[in-house]
Amino acid sequence: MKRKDFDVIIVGAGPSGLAAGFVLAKAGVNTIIIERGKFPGSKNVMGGIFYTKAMDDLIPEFYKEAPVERHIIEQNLWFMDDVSHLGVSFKSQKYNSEPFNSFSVFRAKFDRWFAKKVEQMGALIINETVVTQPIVEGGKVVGVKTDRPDGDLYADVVIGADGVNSFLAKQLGLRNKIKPNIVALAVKEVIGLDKEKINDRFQLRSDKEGAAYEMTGPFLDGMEGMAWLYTNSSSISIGVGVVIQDLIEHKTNPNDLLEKIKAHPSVAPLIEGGQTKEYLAHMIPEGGYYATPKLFTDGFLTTGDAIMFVNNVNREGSNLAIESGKLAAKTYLEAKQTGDFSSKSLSRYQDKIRKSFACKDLSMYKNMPKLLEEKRYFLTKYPQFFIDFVYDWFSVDGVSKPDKIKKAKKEFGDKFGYVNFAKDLYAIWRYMIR
Amino acid sequence: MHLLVFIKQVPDASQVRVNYNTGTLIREGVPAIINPFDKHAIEEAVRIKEKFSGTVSVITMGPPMAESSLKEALSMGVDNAYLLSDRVFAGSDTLATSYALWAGAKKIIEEKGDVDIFLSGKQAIDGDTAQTGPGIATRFDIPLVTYAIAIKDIDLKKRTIEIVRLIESGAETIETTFPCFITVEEEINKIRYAPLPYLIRAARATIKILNTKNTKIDSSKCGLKNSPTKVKKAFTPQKRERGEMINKGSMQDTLNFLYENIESTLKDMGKI
Amino acid sequence: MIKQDIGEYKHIWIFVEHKDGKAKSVSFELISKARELAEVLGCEVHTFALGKKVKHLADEVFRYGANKFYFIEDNLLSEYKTEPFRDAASYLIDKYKPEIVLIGATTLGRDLAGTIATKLNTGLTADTTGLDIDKKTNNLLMTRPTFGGNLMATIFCPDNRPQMSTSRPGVYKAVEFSVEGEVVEESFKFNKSNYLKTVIDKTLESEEAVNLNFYDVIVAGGLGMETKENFKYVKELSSILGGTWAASRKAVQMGWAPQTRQVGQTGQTVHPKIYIACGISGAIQHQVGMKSSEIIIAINKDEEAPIFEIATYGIVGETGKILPAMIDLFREKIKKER
Amino acid sequence: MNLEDKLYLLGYNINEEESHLGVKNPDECKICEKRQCTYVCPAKVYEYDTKGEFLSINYDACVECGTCRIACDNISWKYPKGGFGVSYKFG
Repeated sequence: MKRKDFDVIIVGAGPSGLAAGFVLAKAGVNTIIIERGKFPGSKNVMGGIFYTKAMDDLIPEFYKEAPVERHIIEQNLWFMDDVSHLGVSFKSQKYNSEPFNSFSVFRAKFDRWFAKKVEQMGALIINETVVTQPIVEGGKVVGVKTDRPDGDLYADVVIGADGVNSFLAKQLGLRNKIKPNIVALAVKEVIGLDKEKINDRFQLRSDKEGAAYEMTGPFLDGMEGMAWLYTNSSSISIGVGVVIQDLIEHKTNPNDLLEKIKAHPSVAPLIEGGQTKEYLAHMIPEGGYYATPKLFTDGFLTTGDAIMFVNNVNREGSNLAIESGKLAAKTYLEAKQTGDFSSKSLSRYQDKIRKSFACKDLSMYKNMPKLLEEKRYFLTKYPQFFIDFVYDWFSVDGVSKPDKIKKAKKEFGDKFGYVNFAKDLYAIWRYMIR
Repeated sequence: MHLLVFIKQVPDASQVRVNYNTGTLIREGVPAIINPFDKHAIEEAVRIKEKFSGTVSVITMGPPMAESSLKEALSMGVDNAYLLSDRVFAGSDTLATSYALWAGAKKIIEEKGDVDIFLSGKQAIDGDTAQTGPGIATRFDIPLVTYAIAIKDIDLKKRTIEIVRLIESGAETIETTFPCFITVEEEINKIRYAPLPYLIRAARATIKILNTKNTKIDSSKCGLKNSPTKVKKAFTPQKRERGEMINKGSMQDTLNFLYENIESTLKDMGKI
Repeated sequence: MIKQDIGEYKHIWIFVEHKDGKAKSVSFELISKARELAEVLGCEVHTFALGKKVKHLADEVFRYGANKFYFIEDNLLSEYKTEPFRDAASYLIDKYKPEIVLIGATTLGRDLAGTIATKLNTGLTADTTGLDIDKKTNNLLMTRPTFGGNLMATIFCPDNRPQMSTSRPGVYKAVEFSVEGEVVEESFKFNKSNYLKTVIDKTLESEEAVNLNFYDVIVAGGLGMETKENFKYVKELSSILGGTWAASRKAVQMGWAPQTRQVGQTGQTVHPKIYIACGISGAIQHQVGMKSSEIIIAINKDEEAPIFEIATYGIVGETGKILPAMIDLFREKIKKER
Repeated sequence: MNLEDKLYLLGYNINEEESHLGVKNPDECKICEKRQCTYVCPAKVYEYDTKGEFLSINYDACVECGTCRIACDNISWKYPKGGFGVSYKFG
């Protein structure tokens, strides 16, 4: 008889692996999750915002029990040059009611809690073990090899939830080598600051309310990327992510870039007096829709960052990971009824992913990476022009407002050309809004 | 052969940082680990078991979260794990701790039979006291061998064991009889990478809880109230200041100056 | 807990550790410190020693100001073994009821103290670096480092006697203060069947087997030593100063020194009187292992090296040039003084 | 706060026995012109010696992001053994 240790082996105890494990264990499936870190979450990093919906569907009102920091009631988008910022801000008391739209969260704490829940459902979680490769027999994935002695494990299906560096999908030929233009490197610092100071500085009325800032523009020296700042309970997460190709071309060290942002005159006062508690780095899939690899093969499904399931425009990742994990689990449950774990049977996963909100979002932004690669000045020259214009507009310097508008119109024409501008607007419309 | 290992769950002291501004330790998020010296005691017990056959039990005193350390011990090849956990133990000093662990160990002996070798690490990295092991050995009134760096030989018939231990001038080999208590240095062994089946077994295992209800532990000998030593205050040491750069022109003059500065210290130390 | 009548306990006792017929300097350091404490308490400083032949130690301890010297001589005590030492010491302490018992925090002292305290059912504060008297209550305040030196705790033992502490060697200064002391010989009936331990072999330390904590002088080499060959300077300097040698993590990685001699976060934590860092840049991970050394001497060619931030004395230059000159100078000076 | 101090805040369990990072062909590093590994790494793991010939890999500072392996094909990269490497407290 063929060896079988578990029904399903999940590789990686991140949000997608844990979500898959939760659904499977809840349905009574004999499930093992293998995690390479000391505990689930110990190797995981994210910018810091976690959208509630996908998790709340899984564990209703999870936020009452889970280690969440603050729920976000204010979102800001800043265009920055080296000395200014021009921002769009949205704050609403509507975000102040349950189930809350999003939270600031620490992965190391949250995932550990989530893992406990998954264990309570009956899944087995094994830490400190690296899955080195899939075991393939007769063209089918039948298990995994780990770096432990006696470390082979066999199962009906393996779910590769092994993150952005996913070696499993690569080894199985589901995807190509990752190119430096479709992944970003994000570095982040957690800076400790008193609750009261955070409340004052960000105009929050309690320790539970939070604010989020996202920043892009010419201060990144023409690199494609985004910086962010999120409030946690008694700390601030500040970070920056830049496409690796750009780091290479601009000969930029990510830590130096982060230091530059921390010193920015609009940012520095927000973090002043804080003490750095942690420095982190992680890759973020930036390729979007087109970078998604093949999602399945015989006896194998893959989820989360490993399928580049990240919405960079709206900064969503963990919730999409959870969504994909759930869908993978559901696919297994359906396949189990017929006992058919072939590629054909598991292809339902692809349909499910396509129909999900997440995929629709990704599809909407599918040309964004290309657009930004081609028209880098969207992030540099345009914002710079508007920053300069606003500066001019608010400056009382003897020049009349109509003259200022006239001057700006002329400069805009000289710099960009109105025909080009119309083309760019069309491109945005075509690529994003459709 | 029955081996019993005493372990302690400690905050990973290598990750604890000092906040010199507030004079406190930064402990947030610092993971709890098995005291590294105790981990070597577990490894040694398992190695002895593998060579001579028998069982290894492990006990720790601590809050319910200490269970994770016991599971880790099980994944290293330990057979039975006990958690000594009761509110009355909170705040125990070394005397009270050695009492509770001794009493807990007696319960394990009742359940699993006489113990031939007791082991623990030479000290815990949070308290650095090195007193709990000697305390337990004294309560059992059995030979104590501290700072062990090797188990040389075990004679099961004669029930004797040869142990190499560190002393100031080097090492000495000691022969003693079962039952005995050994505290170990990190050098005693290399911790092996446990096989996957051990990890799976450990993840599935249940930990037995010992408390004042299911043992004969006298709660009037435990906890903060019944500990002879109390903490008056805790504070962080002063940050070290930058000293003096010596440059007296020539290397000879520089070195002479250095010597003159440390001469009195060398004298006090009896070096000159 | 049964409260003791702590009023009947009086005087400070110092355990006299000895080797090859000579008392260890930590004993004198503790006598000197105890004299300070005794002045506050208005009591005397007494000493006690155990061994095969220890009577002659009396003269030495009186020279540092001890008022009394108790001793037990017995063949069973010819070599240190925990159990007979524990029983004899407990017997003496129980009989004479000192208020405070201080023992050097050496390997032997730390092995012994915990067993005595358990036997006597009293509190013990291990490895202290500060001793003081609380003037209001006359309790002994014992300060000790925890968390690898990151936190200090002051501990006291209000209701149990004696108040026991092991104290780190090298913290207090031994000051001569001649006293006409009294010698008291005691005897203890050992139950030999209780002691099932024999020492069958002793070996001197080797390259690998070493406990850096035993040494008051440590000379450590790092990547700036440049070659394994150059480590001979590190070793030579350490032997001239009667200490031992160690290495940084990078030097160990290069194979220039065994892992057992590594100082730092992943190696040993040391606190000698003198630490000489040769060609060690002083990454924080290294500093954790040695920053509590009393005097730090750093030699490095990079004047920006972080080690200079914590060094008592810093010298900028090549270790390959400075160390040989230092060895010559120290050898000559030390010879002259002797 | 400099990078070294930031990295010191992290918890590492270092595998003393083997490095999980390496280069496939050391000769290529000697003639490499871009040397992007020396700056794209957020932990500055890669460093050339003073002569600019030999690449030293300070793998114990690695935060396992994988950027170096994306940035350079000559880098051989695998996960550290289970339980080893960096551990985040916050994440």
